Amino acid sequence: MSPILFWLFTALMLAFGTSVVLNRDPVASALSLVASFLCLSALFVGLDAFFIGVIQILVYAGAVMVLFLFIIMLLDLKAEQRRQFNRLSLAGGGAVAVGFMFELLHVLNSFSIGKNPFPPLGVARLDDVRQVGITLFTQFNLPFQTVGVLVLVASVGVIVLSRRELK
Amino acid sequence: MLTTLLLIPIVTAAALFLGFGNRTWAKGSALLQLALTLALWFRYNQAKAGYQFVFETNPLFPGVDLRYSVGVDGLSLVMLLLTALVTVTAVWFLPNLEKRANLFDGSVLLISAGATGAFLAKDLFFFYAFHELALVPTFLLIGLWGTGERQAAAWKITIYLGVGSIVLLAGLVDLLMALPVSSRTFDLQALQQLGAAHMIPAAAQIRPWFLLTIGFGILISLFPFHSWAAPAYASAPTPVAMLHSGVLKKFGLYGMVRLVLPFLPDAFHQPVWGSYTAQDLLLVALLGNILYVGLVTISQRKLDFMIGYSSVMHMGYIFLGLASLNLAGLSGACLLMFAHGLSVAALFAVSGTIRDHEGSLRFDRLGGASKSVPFLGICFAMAAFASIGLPGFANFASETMVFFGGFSPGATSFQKTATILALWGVVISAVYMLRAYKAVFLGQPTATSAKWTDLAGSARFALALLPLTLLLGGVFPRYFLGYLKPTLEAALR
Amino acid sequence: MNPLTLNHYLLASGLLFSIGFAGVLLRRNIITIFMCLELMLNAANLSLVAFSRYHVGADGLPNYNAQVLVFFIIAVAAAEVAVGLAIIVALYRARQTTHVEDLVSLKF
Amino acid sequence: MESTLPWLILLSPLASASLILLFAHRSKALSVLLSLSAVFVALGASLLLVKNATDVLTAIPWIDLGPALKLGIGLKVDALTRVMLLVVTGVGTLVHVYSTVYMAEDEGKSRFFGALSLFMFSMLGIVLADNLAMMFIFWELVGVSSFLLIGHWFTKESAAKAANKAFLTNRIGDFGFMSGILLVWSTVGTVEFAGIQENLAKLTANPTFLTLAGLCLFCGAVGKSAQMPLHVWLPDAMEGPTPVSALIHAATMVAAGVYMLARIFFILEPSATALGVIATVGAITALMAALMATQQNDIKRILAYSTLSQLGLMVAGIGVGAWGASMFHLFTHAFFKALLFLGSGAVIHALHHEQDIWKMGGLRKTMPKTFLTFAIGTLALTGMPFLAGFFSKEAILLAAWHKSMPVFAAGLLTSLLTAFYMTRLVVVAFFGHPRTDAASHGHDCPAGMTVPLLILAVLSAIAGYAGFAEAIFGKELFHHVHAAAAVTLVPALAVGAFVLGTVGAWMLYHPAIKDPAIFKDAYRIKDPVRIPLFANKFYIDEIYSALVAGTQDMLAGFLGWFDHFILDGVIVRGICAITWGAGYTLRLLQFGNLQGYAFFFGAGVVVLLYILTK
Repeated sequence: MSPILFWLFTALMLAFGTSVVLNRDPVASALSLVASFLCLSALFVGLDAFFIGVIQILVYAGAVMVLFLFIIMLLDLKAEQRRQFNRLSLAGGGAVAVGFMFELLHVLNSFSIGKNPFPPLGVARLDDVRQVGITLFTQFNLPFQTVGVLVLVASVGVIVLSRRELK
Repeated sequence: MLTTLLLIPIVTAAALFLGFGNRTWAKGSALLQLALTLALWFRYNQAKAGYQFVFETNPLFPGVDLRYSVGVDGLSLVMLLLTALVTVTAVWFLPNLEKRANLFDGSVLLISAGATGAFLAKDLFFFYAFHELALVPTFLLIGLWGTGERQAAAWKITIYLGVGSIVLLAGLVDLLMALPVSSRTFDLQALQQLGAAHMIPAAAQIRPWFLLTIGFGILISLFPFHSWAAPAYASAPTPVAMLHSGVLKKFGLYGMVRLVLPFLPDAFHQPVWGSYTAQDLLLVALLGNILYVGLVTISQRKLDFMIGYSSVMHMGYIFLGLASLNLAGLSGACLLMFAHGLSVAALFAVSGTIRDHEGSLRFDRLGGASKSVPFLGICFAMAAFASIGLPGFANFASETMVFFGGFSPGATSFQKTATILALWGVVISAVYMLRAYKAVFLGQPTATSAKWTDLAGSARFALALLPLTLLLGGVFPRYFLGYLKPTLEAALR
Repeated sequence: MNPLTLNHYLLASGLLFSIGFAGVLLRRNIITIFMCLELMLNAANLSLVAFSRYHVGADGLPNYNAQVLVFFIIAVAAAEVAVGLAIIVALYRARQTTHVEDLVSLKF
Repeated sequence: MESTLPWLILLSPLASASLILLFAHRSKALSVLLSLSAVFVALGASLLLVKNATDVLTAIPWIDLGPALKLGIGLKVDALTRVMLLVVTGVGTLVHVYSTVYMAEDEGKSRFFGALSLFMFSMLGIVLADNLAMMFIFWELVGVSSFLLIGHWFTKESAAKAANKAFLTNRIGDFGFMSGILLVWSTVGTVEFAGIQENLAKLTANPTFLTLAGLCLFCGAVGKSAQMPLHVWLPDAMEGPTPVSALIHAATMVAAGVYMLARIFFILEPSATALGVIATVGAITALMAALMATQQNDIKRILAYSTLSQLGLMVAGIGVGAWGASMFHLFTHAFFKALLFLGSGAVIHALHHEQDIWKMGGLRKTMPKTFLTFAIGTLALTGMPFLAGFFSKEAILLAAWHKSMPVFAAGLLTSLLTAFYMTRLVVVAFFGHPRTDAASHGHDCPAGMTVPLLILAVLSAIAGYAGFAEAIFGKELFHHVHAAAAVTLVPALAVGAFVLGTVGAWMLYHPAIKDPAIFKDAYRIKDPVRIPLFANKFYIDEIYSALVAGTQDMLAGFLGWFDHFILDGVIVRGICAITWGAGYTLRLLQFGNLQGYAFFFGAGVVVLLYILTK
């Protein structure tokens, strides 16, 4: 991936991410989130992870975002009326975020192997999706099944939770 | 065969919980348990030391020598007999409940099952786990069906014994960790051989010794960790008080003989405070049981508290036998576990019956009961005389051995002094027992006590079973010692 | 322009994470907070994929284990969103609010 | 045959007791039959043993732990045992026969005879024991049977109290006894009399230890034979039925202490200190009990204090080394004291449980047979020459004369006082005119009660003669009785004391009972001798009550309070409160703001990262 595209998509991703935080209107936040994830999936593709990039769009942009928007519409949420941020939380959030960033920089600074460029890929005999599939169904079969059960439990849970006469 | 013995009460309890059966099932289960225990008793080969009738599975987890394994040796056989006898009497003293009687009966059987399992277990893990299994229904029964301040008593015993179990667990872990990695095992027999080979250096024995002694000590109500016992027994329903004080409390002592003596024999002689050794410390604590708690017992004004405290006091004698570290004392201690279990169970059975009649157990409200309930009076007298160490009963034989153990060659002068002081406890126990007997059964009958009805029918046999066994043990202690001796010799080696 | 290194991606991932975390701390609307959580999850995904690309095996392929992990994260996140939103709906029904400062019933 | 006889003696009462307890307790007649046949079997076997004069030693192990500990149930029959066997079974049989009539109407008759059989078993166990541990076992068992029999009328508060008192006081003595056994065992390694005697050198090697062990063993005798300061239970024990008082609290059980001391005399002998203590305790008991007896009004209590006093004399006899003489006195005393008790029982029976001598009077005429036998008993006890008591008492006095003058003086004074209070008793109760309705309707009792009295009266008269006694004691043992060289002065002084006591009491009391004012309730004031200190038993009971209440009960009360409020209340609950308080404090951190939690979470991560990457 060319560095220009990387910088472009990264900048966009962070900008939309910031907009998620800063927007008063939940709908706008949700749409910014979708945009941010689209840029993220572009980064994935740039890292030769095509399958992940695609399901990122399918699952997040396609399914999760619709769900978010649906709920926002359902609850008919308005933009926040009260003051956006109180000072205490601004200071706290800012301090933690900035502190975290500084530490990250410090770590990256001393993380010498991270300064190498990416090694080139060999010629693949199989495409990316098949490779992920093989890994998933051979090495990680049991966790995969478990996740399946988890999703099942989650869907049952959702149905139970959304029953009207919730005790 | 041993697993069957364990399954009888568990299956019956499960059936009762599920709503099948009735009280007859509980009685049948207890009798079956006794019959099977007796069958074991007579088929057991006394001459051989070590475990017999062993059954064990493969390790349950790869890489850890942890398996379900059961077996009996002389000591556990005696304890099993105690369990079976007390269980039989206890189920005959189940209270008449209007609802959820099955739940009550099943829980009582579960206590018995837990005790049986703990005594059968040949594996450290199950040894510990079965005891905990027995404690759960104990807490529930005291909390739900107790009398007086049952909630407070149930919480107190729950927390206190919980702490004891945790300290004990820490001690067990510490014990295993003190062994080299290659020889770590949960098998009691293998552990015993390791102990005999002095695998743990003397200096490293002292910490697990303390943890185990305090852990077991809390379970046994060793002074000064005794204050849970009397209130709990006073509040507990009759069968629970019988089973806990008679059987379950002996688990701690059984553990002392099974674990502490064989694995940590050198710890007893380690100085812990100035020139005083761990043994001296234990002697001081047990004198606290005998003299301090003995005097506290004298000051009690209610029969159930008096019996509860007296049972705490007699733990001191068993500890005295343990602390003597020789065959005479240890045999005395083990036989005394058996004898004390039977006598205190009989006492609680009688006091529970009186509570059902009168509603109160205050000495100043009772009197002259021998007139209307002579059978109860005789049973109480026999159990009381047994517990104060009257010749003819097993308690005397075992206390004699304990005292002789304290004076055996090799005894330190501190030990001899402690034994003489402990001997004074015999006078103290006579004081409170006779005062109680006089207050309840002798003197002018009170207006209510003249109307009590005596036990009838099969309950008489169930109750008489305990003092009669005590008599047997007192006249022929040699018969019981034949079972105990090889095991105890191995434990002391 | 310098070639891209692993650190670039890690830095991007870290920034995204920080933004998400700041959002969790700052926003009052519980749905927005939820979105910020999604941001943080995806920040983690980004670094995982970057590491996957970085560790090229002897056969010249990226390390697919990391991608499988991302796959799991996405699956679990989807389930989480579903359950979380259902809880929010139930909460809204009960309290008529999605404002975290109104939800303090777990206070001592 | 020889080795089964002792077992037969020991086990037949046990069989009777257990059969009564298990099966026959519903049928009075059957219980009596069982009990009587057991005691007759024991008597017959004892007589056979005495006749053949065979020594037997037979044992079975009781506790056997190899070299660690070996205790056995062993029976040893030697000359000493044979004397005791005869006393116990002889008096026992007579008391059994007597009781069948005395207790005829009692509702607890089965229980009574069961306990009586139990007592016979335990007492014979003491007598036959070949080792200290076995002796201790039966020592305790006689304590229990005595507890059961004193408390026979348990609905009476005083009887229940007396039973407890007897048992507890004995327990204190037993504490010493057991300590002594342990001390001996730890040195010698065995508890068998023969074994100890063989290894006596090990004991004598350390004289202090020997003295200590000897005195500890003596404690047992102090309790059982009711010596000072543990004598307080015996007078109270008179709450039991009178045959019990005769058998247990006069003739046999209380004599067990003396028998035990004679048995272990070889341990005591090397220690002059121990013997000195024993002699002193015995002499003080003899004297003080005699003094107390002079001021009692209850017929049984007078006899009880007299028993105390005579036991003191026997113990003092042991203390001056004359264990043979003491055994001889034990032997004669058993007969005349049992006679006196049974006689008093006859009086009490006839007067419907009236025990106050001042409410009797004139019984000489209404109960002639009883009077005759009672008088013989009295004279035998007080030391009338040529009756049994004279010979045996003189033997002890003689030994004391040689060994210790204070003990001799105390013994002589005791003899004088004995003559005094016994004459007082006889004069007040049997002479003069009946002073109450009950007394005027006195009558001799049925043959079942009178025949034992007659037999005992004969025995009291002849038991002291050398020919009779030697037949029972055997030559060798009887040799010990008169070990000391005869001194003419001693019998002369003894006779003097007897005459002085008897005549003095006659002079004082014979006029007193003629006083008509005695009919009134103020009769006590008419007692010509009034010494409150003696009448109140030197206030020892009161002192003990105060002592028990002040030390044991107060300490117990304090510790009960301490246990409940400090140990449980402050320490255990305190730990509980600390945990609770910590939980309460930490609860404040649950301030409920979701983002606050998130902040702390994030800050925690940052700090952790900082620490990890530093």
